[in-house]
Amino acid sequence: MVPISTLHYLIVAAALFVLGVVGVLTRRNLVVILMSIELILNAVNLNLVAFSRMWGNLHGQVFSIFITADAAAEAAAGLGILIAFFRNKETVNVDEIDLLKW
Amino acid sequence: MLFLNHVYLLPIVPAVGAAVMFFFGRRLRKIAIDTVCIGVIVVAFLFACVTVAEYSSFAHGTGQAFEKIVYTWLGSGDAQLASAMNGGAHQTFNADAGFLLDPLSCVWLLFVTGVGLLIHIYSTGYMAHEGGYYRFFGYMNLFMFFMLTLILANNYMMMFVGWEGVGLSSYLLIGFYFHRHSASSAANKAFIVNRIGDVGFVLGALTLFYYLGSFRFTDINALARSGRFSIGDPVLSAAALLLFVGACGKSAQLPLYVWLPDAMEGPTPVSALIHAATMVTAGVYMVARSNAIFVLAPGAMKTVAIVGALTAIFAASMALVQNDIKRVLAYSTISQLGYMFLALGVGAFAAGVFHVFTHAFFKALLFLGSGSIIQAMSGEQDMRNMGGLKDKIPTTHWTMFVGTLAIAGIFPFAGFFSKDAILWQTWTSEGGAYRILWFVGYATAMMTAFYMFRLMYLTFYSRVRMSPAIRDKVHGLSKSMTAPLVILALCSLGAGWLSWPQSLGGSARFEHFVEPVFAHEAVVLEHAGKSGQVSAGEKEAQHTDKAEYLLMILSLAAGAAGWGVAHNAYRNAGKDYAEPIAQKLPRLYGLLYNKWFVDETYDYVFTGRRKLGNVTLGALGVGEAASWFDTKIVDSAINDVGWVTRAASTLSAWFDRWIVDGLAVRGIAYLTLPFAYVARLFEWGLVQWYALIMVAGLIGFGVYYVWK
Amino acid sequence: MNSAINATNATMAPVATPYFFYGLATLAIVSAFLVITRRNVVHSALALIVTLLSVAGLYLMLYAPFVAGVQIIVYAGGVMVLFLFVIMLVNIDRSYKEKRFSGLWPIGLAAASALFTLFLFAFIKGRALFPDRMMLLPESSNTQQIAGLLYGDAGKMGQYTFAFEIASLLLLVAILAAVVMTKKRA
Amino acid sequence: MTLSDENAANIVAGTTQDHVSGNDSPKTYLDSNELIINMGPQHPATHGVLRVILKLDGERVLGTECVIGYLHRGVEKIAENRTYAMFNPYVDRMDYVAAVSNGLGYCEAVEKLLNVEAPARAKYIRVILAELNRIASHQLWLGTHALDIGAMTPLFYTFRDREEILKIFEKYCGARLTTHAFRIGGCLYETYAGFEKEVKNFVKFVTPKIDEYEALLTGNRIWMERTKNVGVISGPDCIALGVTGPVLRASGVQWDVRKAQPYAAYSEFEFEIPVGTTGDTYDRYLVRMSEMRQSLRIIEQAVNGLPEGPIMAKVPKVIKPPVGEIYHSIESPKGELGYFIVSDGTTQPYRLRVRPPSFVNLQALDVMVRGLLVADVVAVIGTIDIVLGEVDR
Amino acid sequence: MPDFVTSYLGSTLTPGEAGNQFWALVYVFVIFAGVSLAVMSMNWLERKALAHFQIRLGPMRTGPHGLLQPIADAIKLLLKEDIIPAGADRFVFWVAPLIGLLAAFTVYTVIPFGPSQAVSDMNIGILFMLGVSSLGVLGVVVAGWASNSNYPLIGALRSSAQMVSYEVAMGLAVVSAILMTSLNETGTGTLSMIGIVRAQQEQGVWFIFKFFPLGLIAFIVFAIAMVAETNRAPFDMAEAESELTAGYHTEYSGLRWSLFMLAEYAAMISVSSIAVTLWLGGWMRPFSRLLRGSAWDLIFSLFPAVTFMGLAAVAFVGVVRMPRRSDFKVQKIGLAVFGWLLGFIALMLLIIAIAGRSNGAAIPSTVNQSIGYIYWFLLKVAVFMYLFIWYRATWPRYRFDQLMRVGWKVLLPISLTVLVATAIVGILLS
Repeated sequence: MVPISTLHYLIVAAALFVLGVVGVLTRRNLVVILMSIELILNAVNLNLVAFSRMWGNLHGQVFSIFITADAAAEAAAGLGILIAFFRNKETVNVDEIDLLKW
Repeated sequence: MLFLNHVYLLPIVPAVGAAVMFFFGRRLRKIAIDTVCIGVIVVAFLFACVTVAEYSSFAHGTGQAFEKIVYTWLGSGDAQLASAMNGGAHQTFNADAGFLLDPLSCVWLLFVTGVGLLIHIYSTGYMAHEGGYYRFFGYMNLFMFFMLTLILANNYMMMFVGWEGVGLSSYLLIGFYFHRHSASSAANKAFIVNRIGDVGFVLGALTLFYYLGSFRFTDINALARSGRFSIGDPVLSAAALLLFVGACGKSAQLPLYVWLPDAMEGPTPVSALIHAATMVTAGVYMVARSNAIFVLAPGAMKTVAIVGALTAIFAASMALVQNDIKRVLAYSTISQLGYMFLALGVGAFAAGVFHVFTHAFFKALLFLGSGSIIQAMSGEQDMRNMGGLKDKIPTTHWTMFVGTLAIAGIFPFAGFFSKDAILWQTWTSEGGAYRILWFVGYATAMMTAFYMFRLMYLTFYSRVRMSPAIRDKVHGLSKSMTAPLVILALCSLGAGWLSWPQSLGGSARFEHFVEPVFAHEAVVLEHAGKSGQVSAGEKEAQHTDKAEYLLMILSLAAGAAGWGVAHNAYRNAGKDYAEPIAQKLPRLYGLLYNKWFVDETYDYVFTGRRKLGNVTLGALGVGEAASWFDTKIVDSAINDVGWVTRAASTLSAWFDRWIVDGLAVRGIAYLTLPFAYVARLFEWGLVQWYALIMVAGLIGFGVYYVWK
Repeated sequence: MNSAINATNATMAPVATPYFFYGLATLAIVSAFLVITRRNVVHSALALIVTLLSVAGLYLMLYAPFVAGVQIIVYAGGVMVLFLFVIMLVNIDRSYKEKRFSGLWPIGLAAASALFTLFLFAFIKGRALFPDRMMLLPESSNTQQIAGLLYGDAGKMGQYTFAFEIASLLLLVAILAAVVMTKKRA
Repeated sequence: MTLSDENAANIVAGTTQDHVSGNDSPKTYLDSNELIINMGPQHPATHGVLRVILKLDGERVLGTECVIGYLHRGVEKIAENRTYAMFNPYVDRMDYVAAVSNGLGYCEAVEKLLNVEAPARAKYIRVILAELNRIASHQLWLGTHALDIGAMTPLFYTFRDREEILKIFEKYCGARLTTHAFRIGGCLYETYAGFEKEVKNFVKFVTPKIDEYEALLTGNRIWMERTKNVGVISGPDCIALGVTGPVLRASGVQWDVRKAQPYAAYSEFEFEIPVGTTGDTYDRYLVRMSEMRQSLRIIEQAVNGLPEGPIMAKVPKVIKPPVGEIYHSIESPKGELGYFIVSDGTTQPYRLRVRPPSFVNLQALDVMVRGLLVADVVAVIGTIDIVLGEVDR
Repeated sequence: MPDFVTSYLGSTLTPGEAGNQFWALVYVFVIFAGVSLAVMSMNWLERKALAHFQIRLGPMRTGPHGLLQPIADAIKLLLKEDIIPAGADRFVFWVAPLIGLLAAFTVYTVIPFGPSQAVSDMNIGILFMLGVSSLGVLGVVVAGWASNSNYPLIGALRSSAQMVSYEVAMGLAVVSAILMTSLNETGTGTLSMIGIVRAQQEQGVWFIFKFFPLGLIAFIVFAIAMVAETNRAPFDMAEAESELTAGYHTEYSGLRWSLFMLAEYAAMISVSSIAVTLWLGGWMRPFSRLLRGSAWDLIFSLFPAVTFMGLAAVAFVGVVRMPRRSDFKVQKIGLAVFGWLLGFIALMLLIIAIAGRSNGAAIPSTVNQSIGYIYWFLLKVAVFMYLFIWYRATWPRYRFDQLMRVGWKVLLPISLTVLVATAIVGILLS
């Protein structure tokens, strides 16, 4: 069997990333879009950790911890916005959120 | 030297109290508020005492200033301004957060914290049942912070911070009962009038910077004393006059005194602390601080002296007939401030400063006493409804009696010494050039004695005139209110002894203490042949002539005379007693009673709130005139032009519709449409579209880097 | 069984065989696919949890146990609970009757496919950059080393101490933002 | 909490009627301002079949409405078709945890109507049994109240000790709960041998047990947090609502029929009326606890001074009170229990009306729970100490 | 005996460390079975103890003194109809109890019953434990949501809010204990569960007594938070039957419901294990510094045997006290057998303890030691289990707002303060 190399992890991360992008681009539900963003961030984290392993130092892991903190903040703020929006418009569908056009 | 080195912490101490009050005060209980607010003032007082002690061992009596510069808080960085003098050197426009300690600021430091502490303690009793208790003490602490900043500042800009700050806290405290219309408009008045003075201050300070290239007192003094400037230098004179305008505003001198009587709308402790003892003397402090400049501007000095003397007698005259107990004291304050400026103006800086010092004690005492009376009378302020309170509130009575004796200049109370020094200096200065001012001052002294004893008699001695309902409610006062009164009374008695004149066998310690600050100016003046204006201590050593004793006796006699007249007139004042002035000189009484119609005149002339016939002057007048000009002249011109335009536009409309719109605009618009569609793709308002664009960008980047 | 015992190569031993990698990767990708396709948001959220846990497993395989722990405790334990809370707050009954995908989905899908193709192309093109063998990190002191980078070691400030503080500030701001935005205005 | 009301259920479910059918965007229940919840009639904490309709804002109670009558048996109407003596057992079925007090009130009312006075010994026996019953009622209240608030154990302790009281009842009159202990004109049964000793033993036995209950609850921080400042009602409010009994006394009003209008032999005993200060749930708890102690005091005095003599006054075989009306009230464990009897001179009452303390006290529920949380409603229902048999009659 | 079995009995490494997958599997199996057994006996114990607190007898009929009651209950629950409410999300409804159960059981992989008696000694052990146990919240939330009913939903929201809130205080308390591990010569601490106990061994003090009273306070904060974390009285908001019938598992019945119960009790045991590991010295026997020497070692090594002997004696007393009636014969015999069983175990333990003392017997010696470790660890956990029951018998229930107030305004500040104070004291003393 082929030994598992960095590239394997990168491909998995790329797949996760693309799936996240698809979610962001196609789903209507804002909650799912936020979840897809989490997917994207996770893909990035996976890359970082894989590179950390590749180079043999821990900076990538530290960065992934920072990104995790970021993702937590993003989730909190994003969901806060979502709830505030839901209170006003009673929808979480992203294509009904187009006020920026006007 | 621990405390001296960290003197910058001194103003911070009350600021901490203020901060605590503003952030948490609402939730604290009274005892906690008391602990915090009184606590910080106690700390500040002890701090001040230790600092002064350390300073005196630092200076060894040489009066060498201690300067501590923490950092530069206001500056132009490296940008430089050319200063006119100072060799045309390029100076950076920098103001430090710096602190200066010399005998002058020591004096202020001690009595501001000391009197402030007593008044804080008094306030715990006085304000005990008022709403916004924490707010009051927060403001008071804030005031202490700014006042200490003002005192300790080492440059004009820093001082200006304190200067504006005390103005702000004064505004807040006058308007403390903000729900009362009179209080809020009084606060506004004080603020606005002060702004006029502040303009003078800022202009003066900037002029000095322009001319001398620094804001620091030490630099400015050094330059002024370097002998490079001739006496009567026009720019320095202008700067001195501008600074004096500032002093006029803050210290309520003619013609900017009008805010001070109205400021009595604030709680009485505020009147005592800010509008009698400390803040209003800031002008005096500033002028004394700038003595080096003033000495080089004899014209400004004369102005100061004359304005001071006029203010003194003018305010005293109004105080003669006022019925509101606090207003009497307010006018008295203005009058006494006039005295101080008189002293400064004639060059007797030390005497003026000494009067500030003694005045702080007895005026605070009198105000607090009046506050106690008002408290005891359940808020009544009109003396016509008082009388016979002597036995009801004995402590207040005898302490106020001491205060009255002090302000009336009866030997050996504090006022006697300071007032006597001023009068004596006035008499002798410039070889007697100012003797006319002496007469003014003397008359003022007599009037002072009269109205103060009038106040005493009407409140304490004469027949009981209050309504029975109030009479039954008259009550004694809490310890926290009487204790400060007693302490202040002792100070009013003893403060004068610090400067027991040499002519009476004393040593004038006080004058010697502050002398170093002014010593150089004495030399300058002497050099200029104006030998009268020397600091008191030195001069007394030189001239101990009989005139001084004569003047002392005369001023004692003035006090006694005022007392006597008041005694006769009000000893038995009943329900409908008669004012002696009203009987003898009814028209003058009317004039005085209406405060010389100054407020009305200001309304006519400056604000325009009152109309002179059909004509409105002042600010409103200007506004109305501008409005008239605008509607009548400008608008009609515009209308006429408009008619012409309309005619022209009819013509142009045709051209517009067919040529411009048809050809140019629509044609171009149709051309734009395809391009606009592309642009629109970027502003669709859909989140996912933006995300798509981001992805497109990502792909672009990727493609670029892969195939680079 | 004997082979299992003999594999006692202490810290150098691989955490698991490549099979584990393929299993976890498949699980992650499949559940990620479920995340974006499920109609019911709660199902999406559950699938996302599975993805996150599988990714945590991948971290463990990469000798990053601390990151894996953080992943579990922050994502699976914290963020996803938040998501579920919000899903319950914003009634999702309606979404059953609605379209799942927005009108843009063909373009989105095309763009994403392009992106994936690009990634793959980049990997193929840059294959030489990635060595087959990976460096071995000491697993047993992983946490201590990360702490050294974050907080500093032996009295020196860590390389990322300042960034760490900023991250904490960011979290604080996010908390405040969330509280302010979700608070009911009376 | 049981959802029986269709509409309320819909509101709770987050959809009102028009939302179910229409395309309108639905409002979630967490978002809406008012939520209506049914508590009862089947609910562990409503002590029977009380139904409380709660109007809530989130978890905060905006208002309540009590629906009663699930246990209505028409007791007052039955009285009009029974002779005076025949009706006596029925009153036991009203407040079935304090049956002795019910009977006592009824018998005394009829005696008053007949102008008969029970003999001294009968009066003493009545006092002893009534006070024992008061302790039993309070013990039951304490156990269930604590259980509502989540403390399971006191229930078993109080039931253990209540058992001793019921044993005495059983020995005395053969019944444990619905005792029918008294008859018009006195008592039917003489005390059994060893009655006095057993009662004395019981007093000795139960005194430390009450301390035991208090040891579990009185100083307990959770208990205090759950009960202090919960369900506060002021004395004037109590009086305006007609609330009596421990609830009234906990609000600081010293009103006890035993002292105010002494009946039976109460004027001969020394005891105090415990009074609270704040009128919250904790005070009501304390008042009831010390009432139990006072009852023990009364029992001790009564047993020690139990006079010899007859136990039955001379009462005609056929009870035909003269035409007239009478109101007589006693202090039952729950409050003032009153009987108003109108006689038309026949053997049956023309009209009989009961003033049930539980029913009147229940009216204070709304005042007490407004602004509290749902969990407090349970505590407050417990603290009012209602028996639905008495509320519904 | 196969070689790999005996070789392992003498090993000082955990199976995970040693890479011994066979023993790891054995451990997993033993732990799973053991925890299930512990939950069952805990169930019996709770019923009995609670009953005796409340002057009742508790189960008495199913088996002698109700010993077979848990088994009967389990059979009943297994056979009960599995009701899934209409409108429920069937898949999620099905998966929710499993999430809770998985979370509750997974944490046992890192619990050190002894220095080598754990499935694996993870580098991030305590982090792993906190993380995985926080996954249990998901099960609760999802169960409440999937039931499509309001009481479960409110109960789920309440209990998950409660668990998430108390996790914060709990985590901070744990961090202060972890901080204490770093107070050695090298200044590096550890997150490994075994490492934490080792640190206590090296520093010669249980962390509960370290920096008195800081360790004690942190321990108390943890002890309170763990009660709330497991939704037990007096924080059993989710199951407040007087308000919410049964909280998030109102709609569950039969096997699924029993899985929730299993998860709850397993979680109780696991958090108690954390507390024991972090503050109470884990597998260390008490007074290991004070009372040392081979004589004391012998005495302490006899404890397990003595305990089982005591239990056997209690069983025999029970046999003797049973009424002499024919219908009690079966029960009598059953209890006697149970007593003999306990006595046999005691005998075995005694033999091992004695054999372990003799020279040259390596395996009995290590086995004896291992038994000592496991015994002390379990004894300490059992104390916590008893405390859980005791709390339930003693205290009323908190109100929800009071509960959240306690969590955020009392425990959180205290644990933060303790954390900071621990750091300061640690720096000052080092």
